[in-house]
Amino acid sequence: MKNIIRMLITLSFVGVVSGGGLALLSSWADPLIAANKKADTERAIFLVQTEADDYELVTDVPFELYRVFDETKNPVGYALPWEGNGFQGAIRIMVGLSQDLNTIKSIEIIDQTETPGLGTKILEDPFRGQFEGLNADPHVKWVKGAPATADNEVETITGATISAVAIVNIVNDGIETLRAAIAEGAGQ
Amino acid sequence: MSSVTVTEASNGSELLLSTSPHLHSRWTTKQVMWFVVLALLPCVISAVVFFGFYQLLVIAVAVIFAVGTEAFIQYLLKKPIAVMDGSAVITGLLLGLIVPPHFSLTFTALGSVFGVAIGKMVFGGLGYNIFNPALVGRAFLQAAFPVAITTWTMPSYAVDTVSSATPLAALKFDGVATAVSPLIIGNVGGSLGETSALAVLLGGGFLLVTGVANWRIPAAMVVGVFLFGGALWLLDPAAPSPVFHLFAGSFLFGAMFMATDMVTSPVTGKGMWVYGLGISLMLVVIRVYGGLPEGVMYAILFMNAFVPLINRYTQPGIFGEAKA
Amino acid sequence: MELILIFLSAALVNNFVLAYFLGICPFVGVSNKLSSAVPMGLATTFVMVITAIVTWLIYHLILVPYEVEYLQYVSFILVIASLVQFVEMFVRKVSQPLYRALGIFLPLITTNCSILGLALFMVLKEYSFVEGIFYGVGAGAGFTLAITAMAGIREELELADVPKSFRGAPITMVVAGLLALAFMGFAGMITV
Amino acid sequence: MDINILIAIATMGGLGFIFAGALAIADKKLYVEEDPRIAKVNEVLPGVNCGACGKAGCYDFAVNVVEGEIAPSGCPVGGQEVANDIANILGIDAGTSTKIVARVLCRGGNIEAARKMVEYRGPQTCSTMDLVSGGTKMCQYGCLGGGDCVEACTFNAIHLNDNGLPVVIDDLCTGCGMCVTACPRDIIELHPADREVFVFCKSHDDPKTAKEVCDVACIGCGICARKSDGGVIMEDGLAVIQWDKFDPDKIPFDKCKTSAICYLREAFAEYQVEEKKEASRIAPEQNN
Amino acid sequence: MKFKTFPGGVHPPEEKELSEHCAFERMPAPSMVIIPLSQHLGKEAKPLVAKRAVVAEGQVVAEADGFISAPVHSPITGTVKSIGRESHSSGYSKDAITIVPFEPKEGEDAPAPVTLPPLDPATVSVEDIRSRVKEAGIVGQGGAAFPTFVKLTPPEGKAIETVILNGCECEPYLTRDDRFMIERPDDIVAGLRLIMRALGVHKGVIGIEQNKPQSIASMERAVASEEGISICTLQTKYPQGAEKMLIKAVNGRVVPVGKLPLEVGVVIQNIGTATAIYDAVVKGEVSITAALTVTGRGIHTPKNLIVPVGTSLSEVIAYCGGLTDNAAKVVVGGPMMGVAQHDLNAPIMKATSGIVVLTREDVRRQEETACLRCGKCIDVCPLHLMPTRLARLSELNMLDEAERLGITVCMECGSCAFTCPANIPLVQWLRLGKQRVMQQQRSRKSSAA
Amino acid sequence: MKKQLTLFNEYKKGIWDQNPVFKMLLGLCPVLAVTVSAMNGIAMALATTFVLTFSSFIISLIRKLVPTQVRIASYILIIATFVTVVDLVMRAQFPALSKELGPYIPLIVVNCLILGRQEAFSSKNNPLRSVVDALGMGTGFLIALASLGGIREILGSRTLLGLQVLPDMFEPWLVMILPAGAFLTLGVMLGFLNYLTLRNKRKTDEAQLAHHPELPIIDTSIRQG
Repeated sequence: MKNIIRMLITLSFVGVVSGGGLALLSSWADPLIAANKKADTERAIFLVQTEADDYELVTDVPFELYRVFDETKNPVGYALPWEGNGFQGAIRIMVGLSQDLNTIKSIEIIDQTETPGLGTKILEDPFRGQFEGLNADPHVKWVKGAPATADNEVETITGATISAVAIVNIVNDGIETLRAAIAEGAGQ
Repeated sequence: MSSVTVTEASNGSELLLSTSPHLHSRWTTKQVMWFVVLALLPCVISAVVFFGFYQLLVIAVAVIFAVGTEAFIQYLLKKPIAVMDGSAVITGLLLGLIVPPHFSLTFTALGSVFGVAIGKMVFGGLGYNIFNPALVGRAFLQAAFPVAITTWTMPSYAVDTVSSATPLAALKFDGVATAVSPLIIGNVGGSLGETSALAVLLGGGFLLVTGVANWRIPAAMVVGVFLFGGALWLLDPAAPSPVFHLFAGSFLFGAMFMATDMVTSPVTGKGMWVYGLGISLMLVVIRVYGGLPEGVMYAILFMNAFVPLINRYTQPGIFGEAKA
Repeated sequence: MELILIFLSAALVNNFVLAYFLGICPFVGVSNKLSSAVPMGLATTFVMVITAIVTWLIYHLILVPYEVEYLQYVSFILVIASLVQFVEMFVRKVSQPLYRALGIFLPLITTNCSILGLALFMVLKEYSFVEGIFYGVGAGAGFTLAITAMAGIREELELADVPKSFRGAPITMVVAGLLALAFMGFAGMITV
Repeated sequence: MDINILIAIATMGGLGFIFAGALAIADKKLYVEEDPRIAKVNEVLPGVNCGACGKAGCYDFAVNVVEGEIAPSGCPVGGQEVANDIANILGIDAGTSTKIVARVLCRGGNIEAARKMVEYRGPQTCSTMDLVSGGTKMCQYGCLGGGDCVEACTFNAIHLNDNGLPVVIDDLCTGCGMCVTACPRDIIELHPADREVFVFCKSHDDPKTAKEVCDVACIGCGICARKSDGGVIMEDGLAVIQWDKFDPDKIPFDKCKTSAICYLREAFAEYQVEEKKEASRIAPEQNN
Repeated sequence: MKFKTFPGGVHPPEEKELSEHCAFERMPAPSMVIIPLSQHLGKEAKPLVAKRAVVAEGQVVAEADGFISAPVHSPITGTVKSIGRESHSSGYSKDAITIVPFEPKEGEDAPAPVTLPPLDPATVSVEDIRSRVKEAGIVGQGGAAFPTFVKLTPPEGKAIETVILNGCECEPYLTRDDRFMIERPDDIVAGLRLIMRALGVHKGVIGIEQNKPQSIASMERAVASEEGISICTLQTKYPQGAEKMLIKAVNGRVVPVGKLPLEVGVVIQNIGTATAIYDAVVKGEVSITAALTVTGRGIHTPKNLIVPVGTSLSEVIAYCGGLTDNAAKVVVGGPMMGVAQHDLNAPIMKATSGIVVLTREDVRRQEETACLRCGKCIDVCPLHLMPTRLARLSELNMLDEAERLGITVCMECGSCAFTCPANIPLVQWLRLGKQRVMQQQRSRKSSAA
Repeated sequence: MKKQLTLFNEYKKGIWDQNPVFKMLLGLCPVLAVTVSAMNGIAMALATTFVLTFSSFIISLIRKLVPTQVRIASYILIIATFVTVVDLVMRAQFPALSKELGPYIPLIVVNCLILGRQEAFSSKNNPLRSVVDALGMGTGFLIALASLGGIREILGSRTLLGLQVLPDMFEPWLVMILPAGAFLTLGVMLGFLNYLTLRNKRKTDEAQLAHHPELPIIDTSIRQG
């Protein structure tokens, strides 16, 4: 019986100390972590909307969306974080869109788990750069094995077709969802 | 014990002492191996015919490095150098035949070295490897140089072919199905040895007729591909038809030369069926659902891993032992 | 359908051992005999499912409501450690030979990263309760599959002429590497 | 104090309390009695699981020691040090463990023993050669020279000398007896390391045959037995030492024509140890 | 046409044409006979005579020691020269009685040959058949040399339905049974009748491989008028003559592991045994001669011989013209299961079925390589074992696993080693493993007791 | 029982004789998972060493107070606490690195190396010794991770610590930074190290042989403990 009490006390004690200590630490770390995260998002927004100066979170859509303003507080477009399936796992990208949603300003890949050195070429400019100023009306198309001809086409990556196609799909999916939401009067 | 003179009846030379049986069939390891080499020749020829003479160089490099690696490791381990048994030649040939046309010689050599060293010699050499060394080499190349090994550019000196993309990739990414007749002849894009069903069947038929390769494995694979591929095709006509599965890509090549590799396939009759069916199932799943257009290599490697278990659970019931 | 995909994804495509390197210790340590590998796989699967259930409950009923998510490591591991100890006591009571065969690895199932990994991934992927259970079963099945195949291969290799310096762990790692190569065929198939 | 900290403390403390309680209950319900000494003994054992003690491994040995089935000095590999440790744990007297080593009791190597007029084909191991008409040496009792004992020794303590006979390196030998089991001819025996004289023959052949097949066979003349006061007796044409009565000083070594009975230090003196050949098993036999 | 057979097996070159046309010849008495006390399975016989004793032809010189044992008779009239270890065709020297022909001195008379009174096959009682077979020292001629009388005395309560006479002679080269069936078909049938009488069975089958058309014809004539006896033609395949395989082929039954054919109501006797039983009962002859084939390309004139037991191999070989220059291996028994000899002084024994001399070309060395896991050995193993695995387990001394996989079931027929492309000495490893496993089983049993 | 090692030797043993990765095969998950580059390996090893050292210290302090039944639970709780500390600090201060090492930081908790050392060492030795042992093990771990990471980085992306060391001509072997490459590299490394160890042992054995040319030696002294 004595042993049981000892067990109870020991484990509870360790738990209490650990819980307390971590709570103290987290009260220090939490704001910093939140700041880091915010900085990440901010960085991505400014990367995809180069003339942007300020942004705000759009609250009346059921997904994350930022409206972006230039120095004169004029709205210049949207920054849309969107997620979809890549070759290995989820890919999360930030898409910069013009005000009319028909032109992609740029994209930035926030998170991905593609094959290093192959699928990860989606991060590099030969591919990513194609999205700068890309026409998204009605949607983005991809071509394989030949340079893009139309202004809404991107060329896929040799050997990583799936990853490249995945990006195109994510972009299209995000834009479509956003269009639908805005058509219903959201985000104004 | 009395005196031990070998009596006048004998001619005075030493007698031989060994256990029974004192007779032996004609088959030897060497013969088995060189038969396989012979059976691969039609594929080598088709590779040269359809893709040009450069491919002969690729194949030669693969063979030379495979044999060299084996000899070198045997030397390191102070084992008798037994490269003349032909097994390394086969590995090299097979590897040379499953790389794309105009493949880099450096990469070919690297694949050969890796396949033989890691795929075979680390396990103790001939007879002990778990995975097919040629496929190990190819899988290594696929993982190491994914771009190079999926680049099916047609060399300018090659004869006219229907398309440079492999039929499977064409189907997967562009939705273009290739007709069956070029698949049989072989004037399509693809790895060197796999494109011509005719050449593969010629060599494979030779192996089956001579009994070097066990017929059960290819049979099981064909049955499997019709079973699983057919089922999916019936459910979804957009999926490739079983016949297309059969002739496109390296299915036949894999069935005849890769899956039937004695060392890495099951030893029991029942096991061979399980193995062949398993390969087909994996193959169809990878081809239809996977990210890659072709899955023969992975399907075979995957099933290789289960061969010990297959052997274990399909061992024949001992004659006269009550069946459990 | 979603549930089946979660299962297959955890079992094959994103196999814990071969793709995420989780649970390598028992994978190397207990895979030399089929007769201990299979029970080890089953024990791990069992613990995984229980873990999935309990950690989901703790996370969603305690940690999230009280906003103390940073306690997830400590609370999860406490749960796992205790659970494993139950299993250990249970096995010991039920089967002495099994207990002896699994040896020191039973306590080390606690430190089987795959179990904590499972709990954390589950939170990360925001699975529902039922999805979590399927994920646990799938991961367990994947682990069992890998360790069983490995044990089969290693039993076969007992008979092989593996160079002396490669016997044991090195050849196991090589085989695992080749298995990982083979499992790459599943890449891109399911991405849940 | 911050409410958050209180929550954290309560959560962890509570969880700790609950699981400690659960474990305590389980401990009561599922407890399996095991002598704590078993674990302790297991810890001091060498842990090579060689089976030299005759048990299924070190853990099994530990169980048996604690149960008193086997003496603390029963681990030949660990020697006195381990025996003392175990004895300390068990609180009993260790007993003295004498160093035991393997001894090869055949001197008929390639030079001394006659060979059959045959060429043997097959695996070059003693056990398999023994199956085929008893190998190629004429003697049915002697060393076959295939090196099964060398293979069996996990301590690298047996090597073949250039006469094809195994020799034991005392310093490396642990007396585990693996070589004894491996030898199909039973010519290896375990003896205390301080025994100096042996009958290096196991042949029961009649004198004529024995002389014919080997230069160093015991031909069963019995001279040593007659002078030894019972220290050596004759068994079916072979001199056998009775260790409890044996006195080397009484043996007329020069009377033994074949030196079958002699001092160990003289027995193999003229031969060099060959390097252990890794590939000896698979080396192709000579051509015909 | 498809003949009955069993699954598995191999078809080595038959090579019977070397001697199948040679009628039996009776070899003259040798210069000396060495009569091993162990010519049969079971306990070796106990010598009854001392050194220098004079023995008559047919006299019992060693008596059966125990139930599974057989008496040994002197094949010649002569003097016991020595009793001690002598060469033996098993390759290990064993106790034997050496007898030299009688040389009369000082008007001594040679003792008259000992014979047994002939019995009438039509009226002889079951007990008489059994005791005569025992007295005559008949052992099975199929190879294992099991004392025949034991087989004719089944344990109580076992119902036997069929006697199968084994005329397969599936071993290549050998033609002894073939010759018996051609030369003495009626005696064989009479012998079979005696066996059936002894066992109280009404059904007899004579199994003959389809490569012996002459024998089949001759036996068919002999059984034409016999009720209950039939001929069963079997596919030519090795080891068709193994008991379990023969039963499987003839009536499809499977003898359980570790059990005798009795278990499925069958007794198997060899053609040679049936003849010997006939000779013993009807003619009163004891087992002092062996019928054997001396053949192979390494011998000058292959022959089928009737040889006094105890004659040395070298004398028999000399009688057949000696070895050729390229003779390389002398095998006693058939080439698939026989024993290679290192000492041609070894004597012929009761159950010796042949001497096969192989040439250098026949035994050309093939390099041993690692197992390719081609599975051929598994395909051919008539007992459905996994020879390659078992051999490797035995090589690595992993006895428990070998035992689990049934190594003790192996009958060492050699089909696996015959077919192995890697030329692994499978039989040798299997035999070693079997021995060790059995030893382990015995010690386990004794420690349990 | 075993003789007490000097503190220095206590430290040194973790580097080679009992190297946690190469000799004891502990903590393989992070070894394989994060060694895509040398830098990641080093960071991971440092984090592990931090946790190992502090938890060893605490555990050896309280080792006599903990009842056996809750031993593992308490130990792992302590370890998990330190891991959370590392994780929070890294997320707050080094967000980039934290992203890179991803989910493998929390898995330090279940690194068998740490719990293994607590079980085998800290729970039986005083705090000073435990800390020294932990530092030794940490160093060994660092060496293993850095070398494995280095090899994989060089071959897989032709850089070392981010600096290009192989010419552009060299096509990087992507496989090296994939799971398969991790296993294969470690396997080959272990094999090679085994080879060295075996060779050393054979050398010592041969030296022993050479020492006694005329064999066998009669050892008349009876071993007395």
